[in-house]
Amino acid sequence: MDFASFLIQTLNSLQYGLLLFLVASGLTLVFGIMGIINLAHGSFYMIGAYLAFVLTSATGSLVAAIALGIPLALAFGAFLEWALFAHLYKRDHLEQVLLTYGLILIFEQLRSLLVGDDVHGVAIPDFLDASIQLTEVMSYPVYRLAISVVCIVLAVALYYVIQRTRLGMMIRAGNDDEHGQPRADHLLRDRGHRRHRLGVGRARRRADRRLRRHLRQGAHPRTVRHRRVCGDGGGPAVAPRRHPQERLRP
Amino acid sequence: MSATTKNEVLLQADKLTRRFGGLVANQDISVSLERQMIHVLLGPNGAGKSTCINMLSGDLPPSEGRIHFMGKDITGLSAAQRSQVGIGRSYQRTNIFPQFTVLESVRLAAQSRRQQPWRIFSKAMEQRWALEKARACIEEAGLGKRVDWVSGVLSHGEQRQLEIAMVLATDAQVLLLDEPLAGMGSEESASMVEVLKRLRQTRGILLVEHDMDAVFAVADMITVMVNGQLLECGPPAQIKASVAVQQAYLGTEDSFHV
Amino acid sequence: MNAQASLILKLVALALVACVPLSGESFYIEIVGKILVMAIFAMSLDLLVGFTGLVSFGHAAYFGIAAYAVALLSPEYEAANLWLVLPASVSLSALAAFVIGLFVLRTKGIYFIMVTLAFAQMAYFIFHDTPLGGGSDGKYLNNKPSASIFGWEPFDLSNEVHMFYFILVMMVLVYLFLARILQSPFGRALVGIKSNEHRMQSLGYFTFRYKLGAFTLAGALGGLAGFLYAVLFGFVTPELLSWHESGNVLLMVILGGMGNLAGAIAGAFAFEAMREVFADITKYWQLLMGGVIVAVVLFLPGGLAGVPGRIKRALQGGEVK
Amino acid sequence: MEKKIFAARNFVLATALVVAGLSSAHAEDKVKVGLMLPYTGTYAALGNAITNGFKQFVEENGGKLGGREVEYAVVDDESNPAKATENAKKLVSREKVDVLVGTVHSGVALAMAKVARDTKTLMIIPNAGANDLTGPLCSPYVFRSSFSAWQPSYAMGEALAKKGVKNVATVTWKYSFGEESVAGFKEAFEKGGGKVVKDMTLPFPNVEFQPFLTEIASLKPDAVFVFFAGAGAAKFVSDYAAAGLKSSIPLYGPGFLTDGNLGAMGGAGEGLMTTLHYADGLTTEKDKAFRTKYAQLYKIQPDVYAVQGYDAAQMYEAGLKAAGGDPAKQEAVIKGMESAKIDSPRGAFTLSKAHNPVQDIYMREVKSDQNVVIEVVSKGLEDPARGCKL
Repeated sequence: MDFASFLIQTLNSLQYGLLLFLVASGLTLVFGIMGIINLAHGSFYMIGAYLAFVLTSATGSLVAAIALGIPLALAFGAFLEWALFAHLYKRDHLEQVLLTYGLILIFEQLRSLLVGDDVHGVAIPDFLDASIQLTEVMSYPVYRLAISVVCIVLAVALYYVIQRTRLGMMIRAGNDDEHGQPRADHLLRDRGHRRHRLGVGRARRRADRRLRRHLRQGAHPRTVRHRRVCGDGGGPAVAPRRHPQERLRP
Repeated sequence: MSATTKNEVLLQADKLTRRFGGLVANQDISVSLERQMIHVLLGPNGAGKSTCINMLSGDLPPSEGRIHFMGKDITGLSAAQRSQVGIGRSYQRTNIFPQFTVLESVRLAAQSRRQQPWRIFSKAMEQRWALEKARACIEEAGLGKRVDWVSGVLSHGEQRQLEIAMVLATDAQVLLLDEPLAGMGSEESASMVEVLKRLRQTRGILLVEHDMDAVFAVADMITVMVNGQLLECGPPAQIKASVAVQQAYLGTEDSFHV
Repeated sequence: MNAQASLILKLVALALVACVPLSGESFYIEIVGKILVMAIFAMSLDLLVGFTGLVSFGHAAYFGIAAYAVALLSPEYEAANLWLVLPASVSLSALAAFVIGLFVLRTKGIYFIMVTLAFAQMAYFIFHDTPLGGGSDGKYLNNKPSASIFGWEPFDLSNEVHMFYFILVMMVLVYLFLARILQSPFGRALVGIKSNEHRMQSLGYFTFRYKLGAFTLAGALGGLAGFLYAVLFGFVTPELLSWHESGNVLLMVILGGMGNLAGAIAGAFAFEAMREVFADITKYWQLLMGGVIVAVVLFLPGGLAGVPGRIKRALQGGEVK
Repeated sequence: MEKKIFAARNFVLATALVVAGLSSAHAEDKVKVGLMLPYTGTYAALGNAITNGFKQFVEENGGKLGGREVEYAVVDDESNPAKATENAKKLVSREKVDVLVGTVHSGVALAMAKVARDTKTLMIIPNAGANDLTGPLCSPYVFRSSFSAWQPSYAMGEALAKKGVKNVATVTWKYSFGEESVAGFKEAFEKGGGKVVKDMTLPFPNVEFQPFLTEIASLKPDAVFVFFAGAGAAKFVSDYAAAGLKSSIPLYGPGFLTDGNLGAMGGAGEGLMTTLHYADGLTTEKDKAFRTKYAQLYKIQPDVYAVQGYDAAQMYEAGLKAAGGDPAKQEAVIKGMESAKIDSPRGAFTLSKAHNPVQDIYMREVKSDQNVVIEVVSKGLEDPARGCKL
């Protein structure tokens, strides 16, 4: 294993790690901020992939697919939040786990109904379809590097939005109130609901899915494996650390 | 430090300190409790009273300082272990078994003294000693008329009485009561004060309270805490007269009548 | 009257199930036998979820460990002795539950759900990715354990009717055993922990030990179900430990109504019946199954056992509330 | 307390539902075919193709098998081994089928074979390639119309050794079918003087191939042999090309690498050589007729799985004819199938004594969206059926 291969392997792991971070960050928003554990998170990954396939074959270009896909994702996130998750805020985690477990089965079959079970591919846009020659035998696809850059940009953007902007403050406040003082300020709580209804978490995640879609070439129908990545990561990665007094409440 | 120590010192806390990151909730708090004494922790909101009682009951490990119970150092013991040695605890926000009846709640508290979990084929309801203990404690706490009621539907005051009954059922020598009179009507708190006086004959009671009249009517010893620090400790007369207490705690109230 | 009526109903139900083998249809005998095994599995989980408030999302691990134990302990070409291999398999899964319990019981709430899932996935991959137990293809149990005690053969498990009644007797025993335990001081303490664990601690209960006891007992009973499954079908595969099985048994408990042993049995029957009927109706039966799960969680929090209570309250115009 | 009463009542209700909901009539004069295939999950597309192939033959045969109307009983096995025994028993003891046809996933097929042996029901495997099915677990009742994992890979090993390729690296999913394929390849390749430098595996169905591509680049073998199928195969081939390895290190594998997923991998598959018992561009009359009829019936091009479904029906037809059309005479049906010469679109083949097809293996090359046949690399290759006592 010469040094060049070692460097390439590190690049591989970094790139795949960033990809997993993107998936996990979506779940952190849903779980950390909204306090809902969503086992069906992997299904959004699948929906994003199939959305990319359908839109690219419809519009002919990936960039158009992404432009069209993000509003669709926002709408889907908002709809799901209104239809199902709004009822879940008050329920305990067991019921959230079971409801989202049912969702996995539903998304799986809807995909099979709407798009069928065959294997599909989506073409990489031309300006990204090159490879850089690393060693005399091995070259590295530019598309994977593009994805890593997108992941880093989104990570920074996410951090900035959550920590620095008013919207971020609202989201964080929405979070503290639901778990914070029993006498939650009702007004802020309502605005908190509306913020979630915008499905901020889901929309941002859906956009990233479409980019990653080509990295995967084939839209694999069963991609629920990723939810455990965030689960293994323990508590919410981005959401603010809870005040220790919190622990005392019976 | 206090009147002639005729009674046995049950609970002795020395220089208890608790820090949450930068915030110092309690700084060098020393409190002692004797049998047949009602010792009241007085202080404005956020003075660190609850933190102190939590440290004494084992719900919260202290950052520094030692706690002794009947001479033994119990600083390292958990809440459950402290209950086993004889420290009972009631909570500021009612902390009971809403689905259980009053009898079952207090029976479960009584059962904690002889748990015998390995006797999985014996029927809990046939444990004579636990049922008798439970009924006695329910009477003692003044809940005689509510024995078969479901705890969740009791009035706020009655639920506070249920907490007292449960603590009694654990044969606790020391009762740590967090605002037992909070949210009670006048005659309910009057009857609770009577209960506390009755309990004082055989036990030591340390309670956190706001209700001025009740406090001065029943306390043998008062400790005033402000901003996590011990301002003054002494009998009610000394505290009433103390200028420091009036400024720090009672604000600029002109007259202070008993 | 209420207690008596419910007892009569249960006996009627038991009698109805007991007549299934008389139908002579070997398919129904086996399918109802499997549902009885799932009922034991659901009851063992209800001890945790319904009575102690511990939501384990990895209960299939103990089901699978005992199933594999009987497949691995039985010699290749002749029958193992039932009275040796049954206790061995059940104690293996109890041991696994004890060891895993030492770790998972240090967490609470959603982290407990996730960490039990993680441990079950570890067990799943031990059997899926290693040659132990035939890897992902699974392993055969060529002959069913023999019930002979010093030569005397009380019954023969390879005869499907004997097997059916053996499972039925096991289910009744587990039901009575759990009903009895929940009346004992140990059982009352568990119910107290579900209602308010913090209060139990301040009353002097070492709740960790109680939870560990319940977790190990549930693991053992879950293992018993796994053992019976392996003997009934004669084939074990890593999928028995998959998180889908853990999810399904959790649903049976919820469907039946948590904290109600007869509810857990009813949940097992209802769930398996739904799965059979849906699978016959359409290729997209998982869509119906997912829909039912979402509906039960949203509109039926009390489960099937809760339904009559809700109907009664509705009929009485709700003034009881 | 009332909670308990009604929980018990639901218990009764649910049992009745189970008993009532499941019974179904069984007609006497029809031949009953049990189709147990994956209609959901990763292999759903393969399940559909096999069903189409089987039904196409029955239709060409006048809607009859052995002169009798055909009644189907269909079960979705979801490629889930945990439910395989139960699903198989549903077809055998409830529906009382005369023949059990299935399945794709080897784990499920192994459990089905056990049920078929225990209940002495005739079973035809239209795909699952696990060697054990016609090896140690072979049985007079179990037939296979597809292949053993050993066959296509063994042929590729022979071909590469003949071409003088010296050292090869292998990559596959770590489950029985993948390992058996690599073992078959290794046996032939090393017998022919070649050397396998490294065997790499990853858990099924993981598709993160980058680390393995980097290792191949550093090993610099003469060629690479892999087994992947479905979405995994499409991704591997496109990653392999994107990593620039395609031009420097040739890639080989059994036909599953390219069959049915050329579209998904875009141009990356161009020029890939694979071995399989079926190919596009075969010149036989039977294949042309089969393909036009299939495209006409189902509007898509047939693949190897459709052929295997079609041949499963042919085999059963041959068996029934020998038994005068009566499915109950199992000995006669079995004798008929064992001695039959199947005129398959892939080319005529007979069955080995372990009931596995003895068939030609073609070398094929990807040209645009087809695996065009180049030559027959192995004539009449018979699976060694090690451990079968038939």
